[in-house]
Amino acid sequence: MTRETWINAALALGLLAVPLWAWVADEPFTITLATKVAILALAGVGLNIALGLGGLVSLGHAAFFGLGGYAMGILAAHAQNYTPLMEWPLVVEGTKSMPVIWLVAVIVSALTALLIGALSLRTSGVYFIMITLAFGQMLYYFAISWPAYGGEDGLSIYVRNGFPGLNTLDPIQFFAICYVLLILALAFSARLARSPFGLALNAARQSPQRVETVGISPYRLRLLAFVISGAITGLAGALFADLNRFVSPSMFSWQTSGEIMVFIILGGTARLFGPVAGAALFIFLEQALGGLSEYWHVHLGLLLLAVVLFARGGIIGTLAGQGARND
Amino acid sequence: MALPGKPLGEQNKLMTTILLIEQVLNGLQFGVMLFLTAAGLTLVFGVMGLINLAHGSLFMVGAFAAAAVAGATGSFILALAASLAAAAAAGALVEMLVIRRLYSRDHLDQVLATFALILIFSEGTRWLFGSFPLYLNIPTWLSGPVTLPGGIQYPLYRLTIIAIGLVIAGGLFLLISRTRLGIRIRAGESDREMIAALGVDISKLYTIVFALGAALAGLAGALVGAIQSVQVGMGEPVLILAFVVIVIGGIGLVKGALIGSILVGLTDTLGRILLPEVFKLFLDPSTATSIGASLATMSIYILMAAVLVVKPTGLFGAKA
Amino acid sequence: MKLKSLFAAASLAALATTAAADPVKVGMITTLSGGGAGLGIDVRDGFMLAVKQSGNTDIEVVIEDDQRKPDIAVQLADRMIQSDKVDILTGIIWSNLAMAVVPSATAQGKFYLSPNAGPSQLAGKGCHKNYFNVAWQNDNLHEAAGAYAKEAGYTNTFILAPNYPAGQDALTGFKRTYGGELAGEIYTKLGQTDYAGEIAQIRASGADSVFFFLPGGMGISFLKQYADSGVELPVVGPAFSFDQGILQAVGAAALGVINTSQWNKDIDNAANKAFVETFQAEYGRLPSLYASQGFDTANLILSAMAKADVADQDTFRAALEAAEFASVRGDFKFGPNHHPIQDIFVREVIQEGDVFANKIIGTALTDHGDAYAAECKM
Amino acid sequence: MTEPVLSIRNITKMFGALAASDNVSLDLMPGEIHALIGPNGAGKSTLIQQISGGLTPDAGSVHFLGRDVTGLDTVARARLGLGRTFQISALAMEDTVLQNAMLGALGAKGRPFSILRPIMRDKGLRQVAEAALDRMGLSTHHNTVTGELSHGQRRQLEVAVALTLSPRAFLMDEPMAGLGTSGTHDLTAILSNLRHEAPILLVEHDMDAVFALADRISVLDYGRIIATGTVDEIRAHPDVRRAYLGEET
Repeated sequence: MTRETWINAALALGLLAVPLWAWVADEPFTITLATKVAILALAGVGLNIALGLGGLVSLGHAAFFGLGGYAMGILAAHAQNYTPLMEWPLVVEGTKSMPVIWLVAVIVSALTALLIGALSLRTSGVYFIMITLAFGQMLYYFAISWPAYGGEDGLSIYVRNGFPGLNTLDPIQFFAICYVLLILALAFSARLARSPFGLALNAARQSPQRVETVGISPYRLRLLAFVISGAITGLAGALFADLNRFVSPSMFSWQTSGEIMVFIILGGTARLFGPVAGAALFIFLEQALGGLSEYWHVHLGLLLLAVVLFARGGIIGTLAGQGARND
Repeated sequence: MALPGKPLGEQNKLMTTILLIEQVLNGLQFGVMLFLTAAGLTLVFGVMGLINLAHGSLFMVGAFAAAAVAGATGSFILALAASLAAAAAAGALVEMLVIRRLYSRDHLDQVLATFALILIFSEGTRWLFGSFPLYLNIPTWLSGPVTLPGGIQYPLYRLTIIAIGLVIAGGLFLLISRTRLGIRIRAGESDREMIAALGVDISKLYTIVFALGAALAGLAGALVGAIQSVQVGMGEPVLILAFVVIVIGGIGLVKGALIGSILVGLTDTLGRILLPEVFKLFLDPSTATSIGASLATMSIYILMAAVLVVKPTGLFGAKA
Repeated sequence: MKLKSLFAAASLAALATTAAADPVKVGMITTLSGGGAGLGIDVRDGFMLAVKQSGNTDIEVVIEDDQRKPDIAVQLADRMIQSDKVDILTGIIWSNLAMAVVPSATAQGKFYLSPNAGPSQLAGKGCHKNYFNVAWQNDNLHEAAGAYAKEAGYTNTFILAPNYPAGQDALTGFKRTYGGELAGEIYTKLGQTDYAGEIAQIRASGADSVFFFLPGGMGISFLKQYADSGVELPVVGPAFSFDQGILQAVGAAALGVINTSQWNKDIDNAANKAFVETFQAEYGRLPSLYASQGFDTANLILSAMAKADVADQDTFRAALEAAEFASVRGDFKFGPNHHPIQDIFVREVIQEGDVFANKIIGTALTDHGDAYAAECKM
Repeated sequence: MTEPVLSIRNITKMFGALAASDNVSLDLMPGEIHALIGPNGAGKSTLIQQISGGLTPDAGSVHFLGRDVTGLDTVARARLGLGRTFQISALAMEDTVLQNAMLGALGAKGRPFSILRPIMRDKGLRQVAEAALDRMGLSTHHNTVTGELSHGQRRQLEVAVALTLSPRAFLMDEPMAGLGTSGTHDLTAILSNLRHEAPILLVEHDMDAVFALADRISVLDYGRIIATGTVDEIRAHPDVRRAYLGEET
């Protein structure tokens, strides 16, 4: 086993151990924080497929995070108010069932990613960063000014959605759901990286001409990566909305996109567990620094700067060595 | 519930030509202001290949410096000078401490490091100046409206902004096409090694270009600060708009930034005014106002996405 | 499960030996950093001033910064309820954050006392016996502005607000009491900084007055640009854009503007005089509307604590409902939906030496409740 | 009469007023190495790009295996069996040598959009990749990271990746560039054998290699083919000597 594998195992176990300890010690808020880490890490795992493996610097992944959130919010709000989602051409009811919500979140995010990706991937470099940002902003302003689902106020769901056989209101059980989904996504992501698609996508990041000359279209590879990436981030959005029992347009904001990206870089770009390490550190800092000073953003900024300038490869890169991948 | 008053349809007044001209002037003024911010951003990208998200913070630094100096001295001219100086100094400092380590990095590292700079600048400014907006106003000799030919009442200050912006745009074109600094900037855009071979101190050149861009952003901040609110976070919306502008025009091109600015300024201003009117043609006025306003908030992003889908490197960008 | 209860029992036993008296624990979630931090700081300072003046050591306040982000606010609420075990929550400035926090907090059996946000949902169908609003229902100040406009004889007002729920509520609230014709109705972009286009429309509309609701920096920008445009129609608005915190930034552009508020520093009563004086002495600045609301919220809690134990929820709630405290705005009582019934004043912006401030010139609405109370089934 | 594998007919490509390709026609016959030479700026790169699919000609056509491919992009032409190597190595530098070869095999024979089975366990693709690496003398470097290879080894890997495609024709852009004497010698020997598998259109600056390998040579100057013929014909051609070798005759 390489050093990185050990670090990954330690992270996976650590993320499990902390809430278990908190459960025993009756510290439910610590469990909530661990759940938040797991969900944000899941969003990061999604973005990492586009960003780390595919080299697609998307500053618009908040779009999928928000769509996932609104999939949950809209479905649950209709179920909560006993109003059907639509009545024509067929009656569709809302739902409070997590698996159904997840499925809808994933499908909606994937379809949107297909559309945004198909248009955005015509560009590259800075243009790609900015066009993805533009699509994110469109959805953000749409969500704010669209009155049907609360506009800027967002939607409050009074009771967390259900999962068959579990009591999702119990923090530890909800954590378990998120943790399992995170581990599944990590396993999927690891398998994807070793698959033919992963090899080709990774090569397309390094040398698109090469991939073309062996008869594979980089555009299609990237589009599929973008769709998978968006779908996973959308799933995370649905969970995040369920964690807060609330969804609002701030999930669509460009700062959200920036933060998801921050997790990845903090943890280590293209590292399997990078988003996990990054999200954990981010939440820890938010709690630790936020208590110390009103101006904790200054400290966060300095730390981020230090990581980018001096600790390339993020936490995992620094601990596991092997140099940063972009050299 | 039934609302008192007559239906809104009756207020759907005829858009007179005068109103339309005034709105075009407004769009132009907004565009010129955007140009001042976008010019620095696009220069820095063109010459150094750097994406600087912290450019909006320099805009804010200019506005705060102007407000502080105007408060202390009462002079608007001194305040503008201070905005230039403070933003240039902040820009040069940041370039030397942080930015120059980023030139060789990929866009991702640049985005992140400059995102971190935003956090530092914003909270640092709040720490220095507090959470309440500062006061900066139009000097009396520039305040109030003037009457233009055709009877249009238009604020003198906004006309001044248009004039200053156009003068600076002209100066920038001259600087780039006629001066030694400009030659070096153009050389730096095309070939960094060549310019180093010419014996130009490239790191000094980069600092100067960065400070120049910062100074322009700072000036824009001060000019706009007098008619808007000088507060922490004022830079970010402008930053996003400036990016939209340079991406539409083609990144790295001052000409692209100018055309992009005017286009965005006009789209935004006219979209806000015209879209609700357009929807009123086939929807009831209240819904039309709401839908039109919603669409107007998205209009520049729709414009940008449309431009990029058709021309993936912007209107004037070379093929990648 | 066995293991867990064993541990829980042990830790409870450890706690029980230290917990002798039952202090009231208040969790304050408010905006202390980023945009809009000024409002949260004022609420906090007003609140803490009241706590300090009371000398009551049985009240413990936990203060956290929500950064104006709904998800952070929800998590802070979770933490305060789950870990800090607070009895009362308060502090939230923004309606969207309140909508995120309040329903679940009250559902978990906590009291929530709002020092600012008063979204209509929580006043109507979504009201709750444990939710009290000590400031106003969101529509109140706009309704007062409408009433003023009617009384002032305006018949053709141009109205504008940002395109988001509070903005839509603002225009609805204004229209509810106004009654005249509208020269135009515009929704602007949230966070918009340039209003040249809107001002040109106002100029062309033939209006006789302007009503706007543009909170924070948006209002500053609008007023400065409006003052410079040469349009000289009278302007009416809710207090938010003319409050002490931002009035200095608007400057002379605001002079003479009419705005509506349930409080001002010149309201003539002993509590208010003392409040304005001590606030200035403590913090070195004039108190704002938000500070007064924080101050009243703390005093309401203190008044209830004097009469009841917070553990006895029904008695404590009754004590809150009675609202027997000296409000700085004078008469104050709760309506059936736990929202204020109070006078709303008309203020005018004046200059006092170097400082811009407000002066009360009349009363727009007397003993005013809100339009949603009837929908509330508590 | 044998059909040409690759046939370029009257291609013209303008950049502004400059004709980068001026009515160029060229054939690649089965079993031959056809060298394309010309001074810098003669339009070789532009021509190669139009053949591989990176650029579309303004006029004229490209036929490959009897089929008009003028409107097809690089990917489609590669799938038809056009194997290309680059002047400047375009390899996945962070990946291992074997992974680069696997990519070629995947493109030609695998399913690049399969996301489940680990590719390195695909025995069929692996055989193809390893065979190609063996032929190019890279059998001891399977797990070396490509970025760590020497310049010559990268050239060999370029050709190996092209081999995994089992192409019907090779398009090689200066494969000898930057190779030492022994490297050039080795590669010359390999290419010489390769022509029997598939013909090679060879763009090359190294005249010794060209004269050693080529069955036919075409000379490009100012976007035009000024001569086509055998090695000896070209050596003797006065226009070529003047334009290309810079001789005054």
